Order: sequence, then C-alpha cells, then structure tokens
Amino acid sequence: MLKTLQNLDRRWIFLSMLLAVAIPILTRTVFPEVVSKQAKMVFDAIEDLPDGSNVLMSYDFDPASQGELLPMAQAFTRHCSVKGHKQYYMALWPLGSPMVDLSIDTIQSEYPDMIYGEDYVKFDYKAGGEAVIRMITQDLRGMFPMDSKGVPLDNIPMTKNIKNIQDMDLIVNVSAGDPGTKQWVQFAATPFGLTTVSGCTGVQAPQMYPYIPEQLAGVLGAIKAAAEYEAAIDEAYPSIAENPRAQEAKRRMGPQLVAHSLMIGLIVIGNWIFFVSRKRGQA
Amino acid sequence: MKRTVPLIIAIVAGFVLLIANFIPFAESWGLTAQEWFNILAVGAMVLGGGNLVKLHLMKVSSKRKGWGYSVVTIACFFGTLFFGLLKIGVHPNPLTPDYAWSGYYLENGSTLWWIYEHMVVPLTSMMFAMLAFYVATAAFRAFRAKNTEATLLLVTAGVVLLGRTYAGVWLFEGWLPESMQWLRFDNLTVWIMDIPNTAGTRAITIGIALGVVATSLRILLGVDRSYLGQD
Amino acid sequence: MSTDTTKQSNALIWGVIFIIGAIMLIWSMSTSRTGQVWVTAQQHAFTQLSDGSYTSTDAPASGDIEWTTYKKVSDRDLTQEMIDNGSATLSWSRTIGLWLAAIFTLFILSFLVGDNPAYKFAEAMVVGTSAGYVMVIGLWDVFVPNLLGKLFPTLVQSWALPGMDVAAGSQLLYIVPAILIVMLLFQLMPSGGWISRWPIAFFIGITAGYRMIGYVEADLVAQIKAGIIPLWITGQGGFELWPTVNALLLTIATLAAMVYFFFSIEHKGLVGKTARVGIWFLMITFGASFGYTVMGRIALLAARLEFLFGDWLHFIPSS
Amino acid sequence: MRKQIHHILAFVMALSMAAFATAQSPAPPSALSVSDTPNDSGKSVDVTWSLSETDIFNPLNADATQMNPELIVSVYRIERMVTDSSSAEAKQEDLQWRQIAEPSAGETSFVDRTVQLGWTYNYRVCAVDNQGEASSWIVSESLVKPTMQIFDMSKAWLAIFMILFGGFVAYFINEARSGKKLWVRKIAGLEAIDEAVGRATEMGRPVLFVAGIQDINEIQTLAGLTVLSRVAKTAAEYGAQIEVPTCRSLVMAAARETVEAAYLAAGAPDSYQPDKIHYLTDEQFAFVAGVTGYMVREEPAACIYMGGFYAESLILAETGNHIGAIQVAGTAMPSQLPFFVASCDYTLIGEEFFAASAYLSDDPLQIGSLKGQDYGKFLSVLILIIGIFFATTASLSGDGDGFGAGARDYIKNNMLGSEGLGSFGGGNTDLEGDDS
Repeated sequence: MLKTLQNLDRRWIFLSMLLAVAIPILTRTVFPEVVSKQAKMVFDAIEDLPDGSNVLMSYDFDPASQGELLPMAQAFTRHCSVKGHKQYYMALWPLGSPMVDLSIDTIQSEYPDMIYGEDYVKFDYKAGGEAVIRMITQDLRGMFPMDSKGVPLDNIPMTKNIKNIQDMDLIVNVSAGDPGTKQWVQFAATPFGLTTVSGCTGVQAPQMYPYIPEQLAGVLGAIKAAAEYEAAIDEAYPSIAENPRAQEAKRRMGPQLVAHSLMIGLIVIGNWIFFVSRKRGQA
Repeated sequence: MKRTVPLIIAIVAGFVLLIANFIPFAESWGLTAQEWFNILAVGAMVLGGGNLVKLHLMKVSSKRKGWGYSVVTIACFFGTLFFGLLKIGVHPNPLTPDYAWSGYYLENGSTLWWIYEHMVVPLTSMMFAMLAFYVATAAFRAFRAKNTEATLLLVTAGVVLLGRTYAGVWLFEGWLPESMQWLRFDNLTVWIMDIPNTAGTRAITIGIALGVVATSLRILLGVDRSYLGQD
Repeated sequence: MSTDTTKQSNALIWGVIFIIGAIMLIWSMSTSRTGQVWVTAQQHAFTQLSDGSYTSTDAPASGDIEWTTYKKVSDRDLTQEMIDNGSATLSWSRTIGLWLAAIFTLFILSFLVGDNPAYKFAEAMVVGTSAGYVMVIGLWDVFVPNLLGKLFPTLVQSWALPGMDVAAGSQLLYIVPAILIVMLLFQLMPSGGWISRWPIAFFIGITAGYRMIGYVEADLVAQIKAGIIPLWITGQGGFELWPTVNALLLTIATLAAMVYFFFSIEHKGLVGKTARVGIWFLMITFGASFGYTVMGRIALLAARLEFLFGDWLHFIPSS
Repeated sequence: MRKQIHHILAFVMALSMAAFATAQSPAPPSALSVSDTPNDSGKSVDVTWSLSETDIFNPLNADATQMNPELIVSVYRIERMVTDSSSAEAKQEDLQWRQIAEPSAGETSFVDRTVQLGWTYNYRVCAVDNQGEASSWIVSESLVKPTMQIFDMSKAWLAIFMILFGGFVAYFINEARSGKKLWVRKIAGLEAIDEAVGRATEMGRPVLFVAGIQDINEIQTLAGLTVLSRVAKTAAEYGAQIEVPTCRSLVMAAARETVEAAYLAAGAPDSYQPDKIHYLTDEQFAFVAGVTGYMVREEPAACIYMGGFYAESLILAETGNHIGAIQVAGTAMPSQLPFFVASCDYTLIGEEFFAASAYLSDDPLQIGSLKGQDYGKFLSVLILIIGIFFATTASLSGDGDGFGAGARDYIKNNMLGSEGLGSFGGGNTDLEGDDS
C-alpha cells in the first residue's frame, strides 16, 4: 500500500484533478451561496451610489486569467448597468482591451437602451502601467485624447466635463497582477481619497486586506467571491437572477468544492506517507 | 558620456517627479515626464518583440536543438504583426465610413480577431490553467508538515480551502450549537483573513515599502548604478 | 520504472486517451452541432450627405459605402427555424477556428501525459502570437494616437483617426520621446548598446521617483495609520469583549511580525520569543495565501474545460 | 422639539403650496459659496451650497410624505461665467453663463476642475425638480480666482516622513561606505545552504541553483546572485559540482562572472566550468520544463532557489521534493512564499532574503540600506505604539475631547493623514482631501 502510494505515477493525480473539475461541470451541480462580508462591502459600494454616478472600470487582466476574473467583470458591468451608472472602461494590460469588449457586448445585448457616449464609453489600452494611473488622476486628456472610436473627449457627452478621474465617484478595478489593484491603491485611492473596489485573483487577494476599509472599499477574491457577488446581485435584481449568463461564477463553485476537497485529501495522504515512511526511517 | 549622461537623466527625471508631488508649480513637468514615459513604454514593447525575434533567429541559424519550434515562433510573431498592423479584414469606423484605415484593429470578424480568439486565448489560458494540475501533484508529493511552521501553514490552508466553498457551511449544518457558529469554516476563514492575514500582510507590506524607498533612493542619489552596466 | 515499461505504459495511456476522446466526439456529434459556429449577417450601408459627411442608411443606393459583418449566434439562441429561413448561416472560418482552438488546448493538456512535440509546437505558438499581438496593440493604441498624432496630426487625421482634433497643430516637444524610442532600439544592435542607456536611465529615474512616493504614502504612512486602533472597544452596550480581543490580536500580530524582520537585533530572549510569535502569524498569512492561490488555479482549469465541453462539444450549454 | 418640527413642516408645506400656486418650481438652494481649492496648482474651485427645502435629503424633510412629489429636487444645476480671463482670450461661450455640472439631489458640494489659473469666475446654482422645473438662480456673493500655492501644505507631513525614512538609508549607506562595520544578525538560512552543498558533495551529486526568472535589473535577481557567489565558493571548497540554468541571457553572463570570481577566491579557478551556467529560454513555463527535466535526469542532491519567482515556484519545489533533494529557497514574492515554505527544507522569507544577501556581500550599499530600513521600521513601530496608546486612552475616557483623543486625531489626520501640519487638536483645516 505505502510502496505503491510512494511511487505512484503522478499522472494518476493529474487524472483525479481532471475528473474532480470535469464531472461537476458536466453534472452542473450548483451550491447555494452565503454572501460574505467582503462581497457585501463591494456590492454596497456600487449599490449605495446615487443612480447615474461616474464609475471608472479598469480591466487589468488578460485571457489567461479569464477563468477567475471574467464572471466578476461581467457582474460589475451588469450591476453598474442596472443601476444606470455612467461607465468609463479602460485597460492597463494590452490584452485587457478585448476583455472590455466582452463587457460592452453584454451591455449591448442585455441593456440595449444604454447609449454609447452617454452611459458608457471605452478608452483604449495605454502603456505605462502605474504611470498611466498617475497621469489620469491629473489630466485625463493627456493620456486619452480620444475614446476608442477616435472621438475627442470634448465631443462625448459623458466625458465633456471630466477633467481627470478625481471626478469619478467610484473606481472598479479587475486585476490579475501588476499593474493592478496595488497600483490603483497607491496612485489613485490613497493620494486622492478615491473610493475603490477591486476584484482580483486569489493570488493577490490576501495582500489587499490591509488596505480595507480605508484605502479599498472592498475586495472580491477569486471565483468564490465572484459567486457571492452574483448571489448578492440576484437577490437585489430578479431580472439578473433569471439570466443564465449571469450565474457563471456560481456554476464554477461546483468544481471548486470537489477540487478543494481533493486537494485536502491529497495533502493528508501525502503527509501520512511522509510520516509513516519517516518512522520506518526511509525518508 | 556613456555613464554620466544617463546618470544625470535618471537623477533629474526622478527628482522632477518627487518635487512635482509637493510643489504645485512643478506639477506640469511631472505630467510631461510621465507622458513621455508612457510613450516610451511602447518602445519597450517593440524592443521585447525585437529581442524575441533576435533570440529565435540565432537559434535557427545555429541549428540548435529544437530550432524548428523557433521557426514556428517567428512565423506566428510576424504573421500576427502583419495581419494586425495592416488591419486585414477590418471595416472602416461606422462614424467615418470613407476612411479605410479608421476601423478598430480587433473588430469582430477581422483576421487579427480570428488569431486572438482561436490562438491567443486558448493557448495562453490553457498554458496557465495547467497550474491546477501541478498544484495537485505538489499537494500529494511536496507539501509536508515538516515543522510547526509548515503545519500551521497547511492547517490554515485547509481551513481556507474548505471555508471558501459550500463545504465550509455544509460540514457544520445541524450539529453545531448557535454559540459555536463562529467555528464554521466559512466564518473562521473570514476571521483568518481579517485578523492574522491582515496583520502578517501589513508587516510584510511595510517592510517592502521601506525596501522600495531604499532602492529608489540609491538610484536617486546616484550611488546605485547597476542599471548602467559595466564598462 | 525501466524505460521500455514506461514506453509501454505511455503507449497504453495514449491509446486509452484517443479512444475516450473518439467516443466523446462521436457521441457529441451525433447529438448536437459539435464545433459548429453559426452567424447572422448584418448589413451596413452609408450614404453621403450634401456636406460630405456620411450617415447610415437602410436603403443603400449605388455609390453608397456598404459592407456586411457577421455576429455569432450562441448555441443557446440558435433555433432550427433560423437555420431554415437562412437568417443564420454556418461560418466556416469560425468553425475551423473553434476546432483549432480546441485542438491547441488539447495539445497543451497532452503535456500531462509527457513532454511531446504537440506541446512544444503549441508553446512555440503562444510565444510568437502573444508577442506579436501585444506589439500590434501597443502600436495602434499608443504609438499612433499619443505620438504620431501629436507629431503629425494632419497626416494621422487623414489616415487613421478622422475624428482627431488637429487644431493644436504638431507639438514638436514629442520629438524627445520619439528619439528616446529610437535610442532604446539600439539595444538590438550588436554594438552601440550603450546608447539605449539614456532611455533606460529615464525609465529607471521616473520609476524610482513615483514608486518612492507611492510606497511611502500608501504602504507605509497609510498602513501605520490603519494600524492605529483602540485596544479597548466600546459600543452601545458598553465594553465589547470580542472586538477588543481581535483588536489586541491584530496589534500583537502586526508588531510581532515586524519584529521578525528586524536585522539589527539578535533573536534572543524576549525579542526571540516575539519573533517566533511573529513567524507563526506569518505562517497563517501564507496559509491563507496558499488557499486563495489554489482556488484561483482551479478556476482557470474549470474555465478551459467549460470551453471544451460547452463551446466545442456542446455537452453543456455554451457561454 | 416635536412642536418645532411641526412648525417647520407647516412652513415647508406653506412654502411648497406657494410654489405650487406660482411657477410650480422647487425651492432654490441657499448659501452658495465658492473658493479656490487650497494646496493645488490653481486648476480647481470648490463650490458649496445648502440643500433646497424641497430636497428629500434636506433634514427638514425627514418625513417625505409631507412634500409635493412634483417639486422634489432631482439635480442641482451649476453654471459658471468667466468675468475676467486676464490677458488670455476666453471662448465666447465661457463669457456667458454656461452649465458645467448637474450634481444629484442631496449633494452640497462640487469641485470644478475645468477652470484656468488666474482667470476670475462667477458661479450660480439652481435646483431642478423631477418635472424638469428649475428654481430661481442663486448667484454667489463673491467672485473666485483660482491661484497656485507654492507648497502643498496638506503633504507637509508626507514630505517630513520621506526625508526621515530616506535620511536613515542615506546616512547608513554613507556610514557603511566610510568603512564603518555595521552589524547585521546572522541569517539562519545560510547554514542550511552550506549543509545542502556539503551533503551534495558526500553523495557526489550536483547542486542546482536557480536565480529566479526575473531579469538582471531586478533587485531579487541581484540578491540571488550574491547568494550564488557564496554557494559557488562553498562548492569550490568542497569540490562539489554546481549547475545554474537561467531564464535571461543577461543573468547568465552575470552568473558566470560571479561563479568564476568565487572559484578564484576559493583557490580552485581551474575547476570552474562556464558551460554549467547556461541560458535556457525566456518563456516561463518552457524554462521550468527545461529545469525540471534536468532535475529528473541528473537528480541533484541540493536545489537552491534564490530570486524572483512566479507561478513556476511550486513546479520546481515539487520536482525537487520528488527527487529527494535538500531544498533551500529565498524570495520576496509574497504570493510564492507559501509554496516554498510548504515544500522546502528552509526558506528565506521576503526581506530576510535581502538581509542574507547583504550579510554575505560586504557591499556597503546593501548593508547600509538594510540598516536604514531597520531604523525606518523602528520609527514605524514607535508611531504605531504611540498612536495605539492615545487611541486606547481616548476610548477609555469615552472618546471625549480629552488629550488622548486630541493626540490620536492629530497623529491620524495630520501626521498620517492629509491635513498638513495644522495645529494640535485643530482638526480639519481645509475643505478638501480628508481621506480618513
């Protein structure tokens, strides 16, 4: 028993992980979500804004992290749209632009009465990372002379009177690394006291906690928080609850549960082998 | 010339940014400097592409092991560049249909979009997703409770892993008395994140911040010139 | 395991995988439109007004500018009726693309069985395509509007950005970043690499400048501020025990962890004990970080499998 | 009290009736005041007003049912006019009243960031109800001329801290350079490295060293190379074989120099083999595949990872663990530390890693800044403790305006906040930027 486990071909473990994720996806098991404190904080930050507030949406992630962040990003878009907030989309990652396009597709297909230029606008990707953030806290036009359609900001109703992002009521940042949430906290939230919420990968989430609540109004950490956020939105807006596309993160919690359990099982067995073999003076 | 000028550039640029933060008059200098910085960042991208090509061309020319794959890399690189820069399959911007080049380079249906959608996305995301498997094997073969520290780490990890799924609630349903609800893994996780994690991370954050101050200062004072290279 | 047995087991595994794969494919194809992408056409026509500008029209006449774009119909919304009345058509380019995407995904997955040419091929493509893609974006999104647009506004306006405001005229100051970029590219030259030190120095100086402020303000001063909390917490009902305990713990943990990172003091006696407590709290921190990271990694895999089972094989409703 | 409210409500109703009777327009806002935003470069103006009496958010209307629904304010309309554009030429539209913002009901302030330095402006505001009916205009009594301040006083304390923290570092670097020996505590992880190399020698198997996957310009890589020189030296003394694959070609060049120097110092220059230090590829996962491939083939007895690592960390540690090698790691990547700690025999955590490198190299820059950082930490801890002390005393004394509360507020809002030097217990002195 011990022997076989000790030199078990690791491809069996690969297989077990594959099944642990694949089977719940195919059986499409969905578990109820209890909205935790953080998810509530983020939800409230957007919910409590007066309708039609200015929200800057910075998508600082790429397709590689879609799995974790796209459901979050879409949930942010739906929540802001249903609240009628003015959404200003931008991206600090080169591959963030197409992620923004996905959110804009969502707006166009699910909120057709929202008008580009009045309710939402997209800015192109700009290189420079944190330097871009610093720049637009002072002078938006210096970085974005035009929107992504090539229209000067002065000819766009929703940007006409915006000098810099200090005119924003909230910054929503979806982040997969640097530049990302940390930079938004350092160069926008802290120096100018701009309210900021972040949806970030599990890798970053724990490092964001010290910023809460003063520098960050809330953090969504990885897919679980996204699922809770979706649940919070569903509670408040039945229209969204009926939309199967708005339940992505919730669906992905099925695989998470099984895979997490598998992980713990593997750690336990691994350590059991470790201790037993050490007792027998092998390791 | 080779070392002094860059040194001066670095020091001046750095201090302009420092001052711009405290003296409103210098604000505009800081903005200009940063605008240049951001434009220069694109230069860095081009440089990155150039280095990639250079590297793989060398591999090919020296017929080093696996040079065939370098050919693939170079082909993909230039292919993407070609279709993207020439906006192949992109229609004009509906606002200005008479300008052939005014369209969005990633317009749905264009060639670059096709490459992005069917090559960049699946390849990069699957590449990254492989980590799920490595994490699993590592859990089985590497993560050992060798000492108090490692044990503490693994136990916390276990609690968080369960606490961030429905299991955290479900395991305790029914039998746990009201007064002990805080023991539920999901509640425990919230506590771990709010207290120990916040404390530990705060200590690390402050430490790193001081480290950055030190390294930045070394550059601004011109004592650290490693970025100038040898000779 | 000796090599030939490994070879055998590999062959066996590959065999099994291909058989299972084939079964899934056949099953899927027999039950659904596996890997097919259907699209609806959208006509765009623009007619010229007297003032020379164009406006979109539904009744295109000769001389108007016209083109057709295609929009993907998600498998959810695709009905037999749409196919029959021809409003939805099968897009070959996208169908082929989808199959390629699926195959590339499997190429990379194949690395789990063992390193193989398919994986190496896919890897080579990742590097090439993503590098090229990033460069394209950088040039169209930043280089053209923020540099060329400032140096040669009229040219850029008449070429790529018709909406651009050319009133400002060309701003010669932007010569500087242009030159810096050229200097930066000297690094590709076998000799004269030192020229690229100027832009690099500029980079490093700027970074040092704003990092210093950013970190002191947000990660040092603001973090100390956040750490200043009363260790005696009272609410409506007077003294509150648990919040106080938590505040106490938070403070002790923070200080202890900071002590661990002191390098001017020997870790002996009280300092040593405190540092030990500190390292324990750090370990709990890492444990949390560990859990969150694992959670993230798994989500990535789930998304890819959803792509394979949904968009491609249609076992589950595609996104 | 109750009586008063009744009076007020009666008054409000009467007023709204009046409005109803006449133009059916909402009550205008009151007390419009405009002032130049302090501590800025003269690019903005603060506009403040008091809520209209028909604004739901007005405390007068705690009981909203008492209001005429048609007159409830939806937005305030702010208009601006340039009265003097100094020498510059102002656009025609700016010279008349021009709308610049429509803050929603309940708002009482707005920052106009579209003004020009040195021009003079006049502002007026009115309330607009949900029928689109506008109230009469309230024009500000005074004109406003945005001006630029010489120094941003709200950041005075930030400047002081930067000078303090920077000062420590600068001072100790200077000390170290002037040849003064600065004491740094021994780093436990370093013995672990020696043991690892020793064991490798006994087993006659190589030592693997990975200096992270970042490029040469990153501090972590440099720190890693410093550790490498120690490893190489020990290896040279013991006569162990070391293998150094790198992810960046520049790192390879630097690593070769380092190792060669170390072998020279150990008096074994001819046992140095440059080809053992080789560049694999820039691509993260390809690099890892290469390294793990080597590990499985050659089974090094000791694996040492020192530098900036990303997601590949656990793949390396896992393979190393599987081949039963002693593993020592060091990185300042918070997100990767857990995996190293869980799977390596010893891990240098964050700054410890830099400290180790400083300890090994007698480089005054490294030791000096390490010392400086220590004093920075000490100062931080001090402020933290003092602040907590006052905060606690304040809460013990029931959060009154006692000395404790005063001190706490000064530390939090002035020293660590954005209220400038201010005056002790002076509280908030400017309109803007109290981010606490």
